[in-house]
Amino acid sequence: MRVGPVGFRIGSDWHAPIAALDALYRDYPRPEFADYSFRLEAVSPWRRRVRPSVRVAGDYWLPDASPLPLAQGLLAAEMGMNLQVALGHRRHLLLHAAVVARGDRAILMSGVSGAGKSTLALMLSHRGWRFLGDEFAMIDPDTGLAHPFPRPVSLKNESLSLIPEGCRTGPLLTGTPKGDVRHVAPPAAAIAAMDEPARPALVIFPRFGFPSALSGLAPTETFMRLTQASTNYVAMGEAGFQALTRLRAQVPAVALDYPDGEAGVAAVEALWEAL
Amino acid sequence: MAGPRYRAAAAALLIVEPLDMFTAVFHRPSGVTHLLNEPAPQILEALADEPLDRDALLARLAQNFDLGEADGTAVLQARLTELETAGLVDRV
Amino acid sequence: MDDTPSEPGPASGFAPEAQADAPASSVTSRRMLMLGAVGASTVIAVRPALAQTTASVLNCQIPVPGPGDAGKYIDRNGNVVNPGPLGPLGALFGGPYPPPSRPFTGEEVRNALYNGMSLPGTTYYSNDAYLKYIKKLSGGQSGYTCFLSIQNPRT
Amino acid sequence: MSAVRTLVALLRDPRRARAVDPAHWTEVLAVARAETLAGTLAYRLEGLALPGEVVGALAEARIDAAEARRTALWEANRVALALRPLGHPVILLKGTAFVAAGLAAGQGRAIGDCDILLPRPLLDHAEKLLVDAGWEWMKSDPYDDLYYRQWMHELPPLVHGERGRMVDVHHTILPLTARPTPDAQALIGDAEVLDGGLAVLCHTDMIVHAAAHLLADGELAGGLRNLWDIHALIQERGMEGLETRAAHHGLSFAVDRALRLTHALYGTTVPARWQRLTMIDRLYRCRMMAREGWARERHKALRMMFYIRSHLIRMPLPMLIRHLWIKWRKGKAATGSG
Repeated sequence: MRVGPVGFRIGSDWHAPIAALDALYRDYPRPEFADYSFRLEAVSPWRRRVRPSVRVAGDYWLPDASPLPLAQGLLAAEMGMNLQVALGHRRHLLLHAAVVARGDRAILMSGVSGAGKSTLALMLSHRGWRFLGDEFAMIDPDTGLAHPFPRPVSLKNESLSLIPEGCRTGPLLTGTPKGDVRHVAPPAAAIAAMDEPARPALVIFPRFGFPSALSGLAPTETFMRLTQASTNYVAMGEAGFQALTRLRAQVPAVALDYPDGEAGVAAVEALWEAL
Repeated sequence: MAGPRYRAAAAALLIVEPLDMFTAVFHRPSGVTHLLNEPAPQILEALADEPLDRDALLARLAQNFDLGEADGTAVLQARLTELETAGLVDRV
Repeated sequence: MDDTPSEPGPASGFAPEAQADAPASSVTSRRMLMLGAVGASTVIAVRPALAQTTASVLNCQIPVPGPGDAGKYIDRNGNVVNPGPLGPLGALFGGPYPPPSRPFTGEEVRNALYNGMSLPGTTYYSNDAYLKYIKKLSGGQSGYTCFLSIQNPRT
Repeated sequence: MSAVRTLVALLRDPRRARAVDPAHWTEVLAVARAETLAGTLAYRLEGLALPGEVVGALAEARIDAAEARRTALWEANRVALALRPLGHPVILLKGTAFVAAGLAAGQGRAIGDCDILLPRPLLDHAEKLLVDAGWEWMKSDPYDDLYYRQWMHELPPLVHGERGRMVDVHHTILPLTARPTPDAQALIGDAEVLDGGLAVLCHTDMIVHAAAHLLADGELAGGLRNLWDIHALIQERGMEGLETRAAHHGLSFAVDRALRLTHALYGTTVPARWQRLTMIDRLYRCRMMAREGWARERHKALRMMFYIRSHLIRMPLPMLIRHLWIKWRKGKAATGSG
């Protein structure tokens, strides 16, 4: 299947994870060519049936990764996709960030897992914003544009109650290493527009669960935060440096603390109005 | 004599992006990005045109900047070692 | 303050194109130049953000000790040692501590290192010993990639 | 046609690329990555009119290869700087040597550790210099350490504390336990000096080393890549004097087999006597091409055979048994605790 500029070929020792993927990714194209291949495999032959346990094996993989139970096969597949892109993708500078856009101008919200970027992006996408992705911002080193990579949003634990009505969701996965997880397919319009890039206009480093606060960032701090948010900055070499310094120099960046989703959405929209 | 003479990596090997009090430098031969703080960028600038030994470098810096009262020899040596380890200066 | 924080300009650096006119302006101002201290560092390499190499880092494992040292114990300083004369009972008497029953996950180690939680199944002392072991991991050792990946400066 | 066959065919003749359909490209790419030949393939196919997605994926492989080259050259530069007090050029081996000497074999090549060759009497000093310059030992196990020092042709691997790159310091090109004993003095004496305190083996020694590496020192994992090195070296600079040199190092059997295989797989230009495969050669070819379209390895029994063989080559049988016994006990202890 293809998401934005990246095609995946996913194989499995079992039928269930593939069926779950097929359902969740119903609206995505199924090209013949895939950039990356990976498989969800049993840790050993007998673990196909007895307490089946899934590991990711493919073009790129981590030796230290620990296996997941088969019931969490969908999560393993999502991780597999992240892994291929994080370790293999070189055509764009990757930033760990959620991206939403109005028209052809985009906001990058960069933060670690738990910073609330997925939730913010999902909420914004139901308020008229175009959803470009909640995992990686893909910055084209030649143009500086952000390319959509709109995978399903993975919501965790307390965010689960925020899933809007009428969304296509994956099964509720309980007891995963990240707690309870459910994947929510992005709006169909976001998938339909996944080949249309947008120009970054604002970079936000959000932090969820703190009293509302907004602060500007010194150039060095923005620069460092962006390098730390990038999974392939070093591997991209000079192109990575150029893309990142351009983004730093041309796009304003702020750190935003917010106590809850509503406040976060309001703050992001206020920042946008003030641009 | 103040030991070996040092020179900065050729300008063509560096991409320099001044940020604020720090300067980001991409070093092409290694592919490493360095964040430089004062006085590293100034040392590189002083060593860009001709190689200098440590004492000559100190004199050059004192021409352009107010270095304060203390004897800077040992500290300057530490800076040069640091820059040499990073590959941003080398000995002639 | 003679620094202009945001806009890169010829005054602040040694950008090649600035060389023609920069020295003149710096001579006139003769600004103060701090050479720093001997032990301090003014050149910092930007490292790969291993924390971000994958969204599944928290799912990686750190075996204590590594597979090459299976059956060995960990002393209070985090070194890999042979079991003490008391065997597993050493855990009650200041070590060495028997290895944990399973590898720790990245998330457990991160919580222990940065959030003040104990590693599962440990006492105050064995927790400390295991963490010391983990902090000493170096390249090539099992779990090192995982350990690196949780070194995230951001909170 | 299986993906691995297509990969070999494309390396041999890039013009066949236009006949490959998109789904098969996916497999070919997966296999090329698994065989660390993606960069090489990408350079071979550069400029051909191919489907846009495939061009993109190949461009990606070239970016990776360019970074690998940069990193390898810089590491060699740092090693040479650290070892400057030795007063002896640092002889680069394998991938780093190919890129440092600007050879076609280095085009797109994946490069791992920095392998270097030094005269044996300098090894202790070299180790000290490297450790002073920030390299650290990574083997903590005393048995492994002793094994390296006593029997292998290298120091225990050293990793640079900051850059995380590994340097392997060799004093010859095969373990001392192996039966052929190449003439290390000749390897070092005839090396070609480059700038910056570096050197590379002379052309024929490079081929001999690549053949030894392919056949005598490994279990043939990554065999296609190692064989490609030989092909590229010969296509670029011929094989004059190779036979004599191989005989001098006692490695004629390895070089002969490598020549037969590289001709059979990649169509290397070799004289007629190397243009026919023996029965055993065919097993080798089968082992090298044992990968399916998901890049998983096939032919378990055959692979196991080559694994055992690889150890037999490296050390005499009694020693091998001792070695495997110690390794097995350690492995068992590890699974027992896990």
